[in-house]
Amino acid sequence: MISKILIANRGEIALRVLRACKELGIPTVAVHSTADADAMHVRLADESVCIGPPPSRDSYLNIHQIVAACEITGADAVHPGYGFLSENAKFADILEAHGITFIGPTAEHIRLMGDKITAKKTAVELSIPVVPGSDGEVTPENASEIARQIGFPVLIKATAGGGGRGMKVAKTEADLEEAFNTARSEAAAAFGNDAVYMEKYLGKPRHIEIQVVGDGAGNAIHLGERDCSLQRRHQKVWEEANSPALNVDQRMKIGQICADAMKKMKYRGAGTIEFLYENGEFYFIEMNTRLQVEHPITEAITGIDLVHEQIRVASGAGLSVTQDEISFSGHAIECRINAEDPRTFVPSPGTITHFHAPGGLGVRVDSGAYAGYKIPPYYDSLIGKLIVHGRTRVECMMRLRRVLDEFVVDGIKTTLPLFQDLVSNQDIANGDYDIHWLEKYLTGDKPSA
Amino acid sequence: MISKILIANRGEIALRVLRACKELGIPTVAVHSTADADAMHVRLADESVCIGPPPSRDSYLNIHQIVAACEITGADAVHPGYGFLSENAKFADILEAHGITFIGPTAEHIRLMGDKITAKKTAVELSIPVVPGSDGEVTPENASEIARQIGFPVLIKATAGGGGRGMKVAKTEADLEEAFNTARSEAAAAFGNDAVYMEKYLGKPRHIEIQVVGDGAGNAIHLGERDCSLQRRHQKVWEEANSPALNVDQRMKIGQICADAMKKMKYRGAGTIEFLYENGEFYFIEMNTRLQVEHPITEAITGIDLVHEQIRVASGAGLSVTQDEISFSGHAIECRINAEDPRTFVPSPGTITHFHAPGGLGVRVDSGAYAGYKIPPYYDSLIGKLIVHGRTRVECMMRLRRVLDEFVVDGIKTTLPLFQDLVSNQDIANGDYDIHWLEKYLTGDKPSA
Amino acid sequence: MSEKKNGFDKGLIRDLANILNDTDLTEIEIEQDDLRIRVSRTIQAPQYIQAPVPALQHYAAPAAAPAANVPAAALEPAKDRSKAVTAPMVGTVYLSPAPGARSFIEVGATVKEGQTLLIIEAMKTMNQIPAPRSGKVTEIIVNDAQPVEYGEPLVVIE
Amino acid sequence: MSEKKNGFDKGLIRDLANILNDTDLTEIEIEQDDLRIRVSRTIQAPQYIQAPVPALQHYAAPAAAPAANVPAAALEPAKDRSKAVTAPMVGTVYLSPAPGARSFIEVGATVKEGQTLLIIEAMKTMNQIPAPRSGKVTEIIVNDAQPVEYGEPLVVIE
Repeated sequence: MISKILIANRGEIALRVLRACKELGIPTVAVHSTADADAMHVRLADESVCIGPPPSRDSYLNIHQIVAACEITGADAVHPGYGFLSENAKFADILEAHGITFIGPTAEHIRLMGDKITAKKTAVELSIPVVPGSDGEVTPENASEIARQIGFPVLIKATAGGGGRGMKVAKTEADLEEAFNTARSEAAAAFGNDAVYMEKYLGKPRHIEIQVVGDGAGNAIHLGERDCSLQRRHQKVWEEANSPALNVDQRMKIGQICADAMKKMKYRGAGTIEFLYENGEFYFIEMNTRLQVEHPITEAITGIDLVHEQIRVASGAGLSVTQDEISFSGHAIECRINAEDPRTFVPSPGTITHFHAPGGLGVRVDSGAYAGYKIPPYYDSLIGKLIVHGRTRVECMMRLRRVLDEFVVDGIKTTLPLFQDLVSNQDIANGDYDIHWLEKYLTGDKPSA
Repeated sequence: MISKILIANRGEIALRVLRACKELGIPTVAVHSTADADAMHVRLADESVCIGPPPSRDSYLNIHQIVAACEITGADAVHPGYGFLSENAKFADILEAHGITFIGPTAEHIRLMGDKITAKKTAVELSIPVVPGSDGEVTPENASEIARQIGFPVLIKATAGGGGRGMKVAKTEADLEEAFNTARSEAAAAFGNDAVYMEKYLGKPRHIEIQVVGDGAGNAIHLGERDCSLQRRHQKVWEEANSPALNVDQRMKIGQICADAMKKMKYRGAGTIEFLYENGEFYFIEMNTRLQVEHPITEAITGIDLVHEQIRVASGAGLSVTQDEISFSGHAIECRINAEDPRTFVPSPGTITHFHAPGGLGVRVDSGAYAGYKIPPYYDSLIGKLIVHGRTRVECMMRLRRVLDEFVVDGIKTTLPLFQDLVSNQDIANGDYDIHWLEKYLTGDKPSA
Repeated sequence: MSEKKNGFDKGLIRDLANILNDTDLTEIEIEQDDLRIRVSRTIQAPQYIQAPVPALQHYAAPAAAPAANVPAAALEPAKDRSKAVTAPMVGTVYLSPAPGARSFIEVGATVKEGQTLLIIEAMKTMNQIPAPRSGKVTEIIVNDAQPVEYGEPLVVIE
Repeated sequence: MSEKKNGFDKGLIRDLANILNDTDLTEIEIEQDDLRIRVSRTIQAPQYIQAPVPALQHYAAPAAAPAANVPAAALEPAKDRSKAVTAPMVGTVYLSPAPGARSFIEVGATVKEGQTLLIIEAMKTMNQIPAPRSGKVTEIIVNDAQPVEYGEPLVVIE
């Protein structure tokens, strides 16, 4: 059904998709900006087309150029990777209008999940758990009752608010009146509007996300969860599958809820449903209607090639597995290797003078970097992903430690030293961290110091 | 039980063992000749000791130096890798006398299997199938009866013989008399002795070997088979697990025979029982009482780390798994990357100017090579092993093809181009090859041309 | 730290450097009485940028290497393409306004700034590519109906 | 290090830098009396031979780098160890025939070819290491009871 795939992306994910295409025997077209002419995926592709100058808006985000590249090469499908046009409904529409297969969900589903409010409404309709809150404004009269329905602690937020102003936490019923009044007066002062609403307050949540794949015809599976709580400025840094915090029952329960929801909406392709998790409860954040950066850890513990599945589904061949054929084997951790100072996180573009990837059992490196590669300054700083798999979490951590000692990237700064610190940290060893842990650790407010 | 391991080997296997030790948290001592001071395992080890000049007999085979290195570093165990001292019973004895653990079987078992005649006798006693043959001399009177017992085709060989003289094949009973008489007269002419004996003739056998591990106390498991039929001058070149020629019943049957034999002899550590295989029957060749070069393909399909198991067993901790916990998942192929001309196989030592290992899902590289590494001319030419895993043999082959396109070793000649040829060959694609296939292919007598 | 600063022998160092280069050594150290001199040199690394992948297959069009990165002259050394008009977009080139019609330009013709040189079709749209400056057409690099990528040289105007 | 800090000659350094650039050297070091100047320049690639792994931990003995590969002079530039007797085996060095006994040799002593310099113990065996030539002991590099590896310099005989 698909005879040639154009890869509308760059960097490690373009290489990842290219590898899957080659393994399926499907010819590939790499598109690239002038800054990426020497990129590895460009070198390895069957054909390549330069689509514009370095700025993304003129190249990787330029729909017109990408469609034209399909036309001149005869590519009949496009894999968008992640970022760039991967969640652009208009792009999906235009491709469809040109008879080109978009390897991803329908434009309708991208739109549905692209808007946070619609996404949350849809989640509720699909029986996906969301953060409980008041449906509308909270008044002095109903505050106490609503708070008890939600369950303490609760967060009182200005309806007109933002930036933390007019926002108060009531840990118990005793705090409620004061918190409510303070939030109201702050809201009035800051926004000229004292209306507030109420939400469940999550103090130390984890970020847990469920990988799903649907065939667009009502079949869908889940591939368990990933724990991506270790974040810096909302950027994931270290991801694990399975989560150290979940047991099998919790995994299968939330997984089934997500798979059922995808069946109901007839979702097509790979997607990720993101949750905050605290005290055994899941709270929907958003759904990403694309491949995630951290998908390889799911591949490591399930043996499923997610890009193969995406291409299969897009070509109408359906899923290669059913839910009962999926089992979870061992533990996997991904470290995102960024070209950044490991302390200040200042980007460090430049030429890689030496690159030596670690090897041996249970190690996967996804990277377009090589000795002599010049990292262009125009794009994000992710230069590679290190994925380590072990039979147990302890084995995985021990393996990660030995692997980090073998990984050499010279000529630029990378975040490798950060991971060498993390792999030796007691909280990380215990799996005892939440979404605030890394920020605190990095600011020296070390949680386990 | 083991506090520090000395690795009495070099090259990729020394690195392989080092990685396992690091993952188990056991400190390591690398020993090396003066030619290997820059080797990667030396650089990564906790300690290193130079034990002699380049020739192996003065360094890697010098028992005295290796024991002295244990003494000065306090290493209380030695992993011998493969080759060198790995099947040297005297070495095992001396280590034991010094209170140092030999990570391998007992000296007695090494001796037992080190002698071909004793090994075959032991195999028979342990109910391992061997090549059927006449117990002694065959005469004109009993030739026909013995041949029928053995089953045609049979090989008639001079008792005093060698080099193919006095050796004749009888394909059927009709050929027997002439073959017998010719063999006898050739034997008489060549050796002055017309005595002949008879053996089952294997025309197109495969080399299939069973991986076993025992705990030395009567427990033993098998980890399925490897098909190593693709050989050149008795050197394995390409190995697969599982064999394309076996079905599940055959695998489990021969596996169980081998595991039972190891239980009976209370074998300790990892070992491999090698067979010729033809028409559904297995014929014992020899047993290797050590780790094999090609052990990673078994690790790929079982998830078992064989070096971990070796160390566990040597330290008295027993096996980490039981037979019923072992399952075989997918297919794996190993390519041995030699520093040799891919056509003439002339060794190509020298400096590697660029080294880039392939990455992505299902890929493992075991190699001590790196950009700037100078391959010394004193040792064998194996510079790395490429191991590819897929859910099916087809997926594995497709992956291997894409991976070979990514692997870059510059500055020297390697056998990578040979594997690019093989991965595209129809016989290989069909799994249709025997132990003679590769030699014929290389001499231009291409089996599928 | 200053008294003998002028006493060092520049000629000696240059001699050592010459020896170093002639002999392909990387380091020479001399120690004599109070004087110690060491000179060293790091040997050039190979061209890694070429190495990483064996096959480099650019888009198949004759001159498809990205012109923005590679000076056109490097591709066909005999011709100076530094004055080439490059493709502002990906698409298919048409040299005439309709099949069988006369070409917009010929080699040797003089064009005025803004005059249409050719058309690039992309997404069913015909985009007229105007001359960026007045001048003489010395070469038409692309062929009719040829696909082009961004930055690819099209026409040389001197 | 402080008293003469103002006296350093910028011109001298500039001269050295020029030589460095002209001659394509990467390092020049000059030592004379109190003065020691080293100028160096990093070009292109790092030392690949050093690069593959971050940590390089040789056996812990003080001078454990394999002497057969690295000229001894490079390790401690001030001393010439090209005339050092190296360890013919791995083991533990003893400088005297028995604990508390007098050492086989002293610095400054004259030894004859074949005379025992020290003992290396390996596998419970005491191996007497003889002087390979007659001469004067100028340095005893190893300490009593120190483990040594093959090729490690032991004693310098001039």
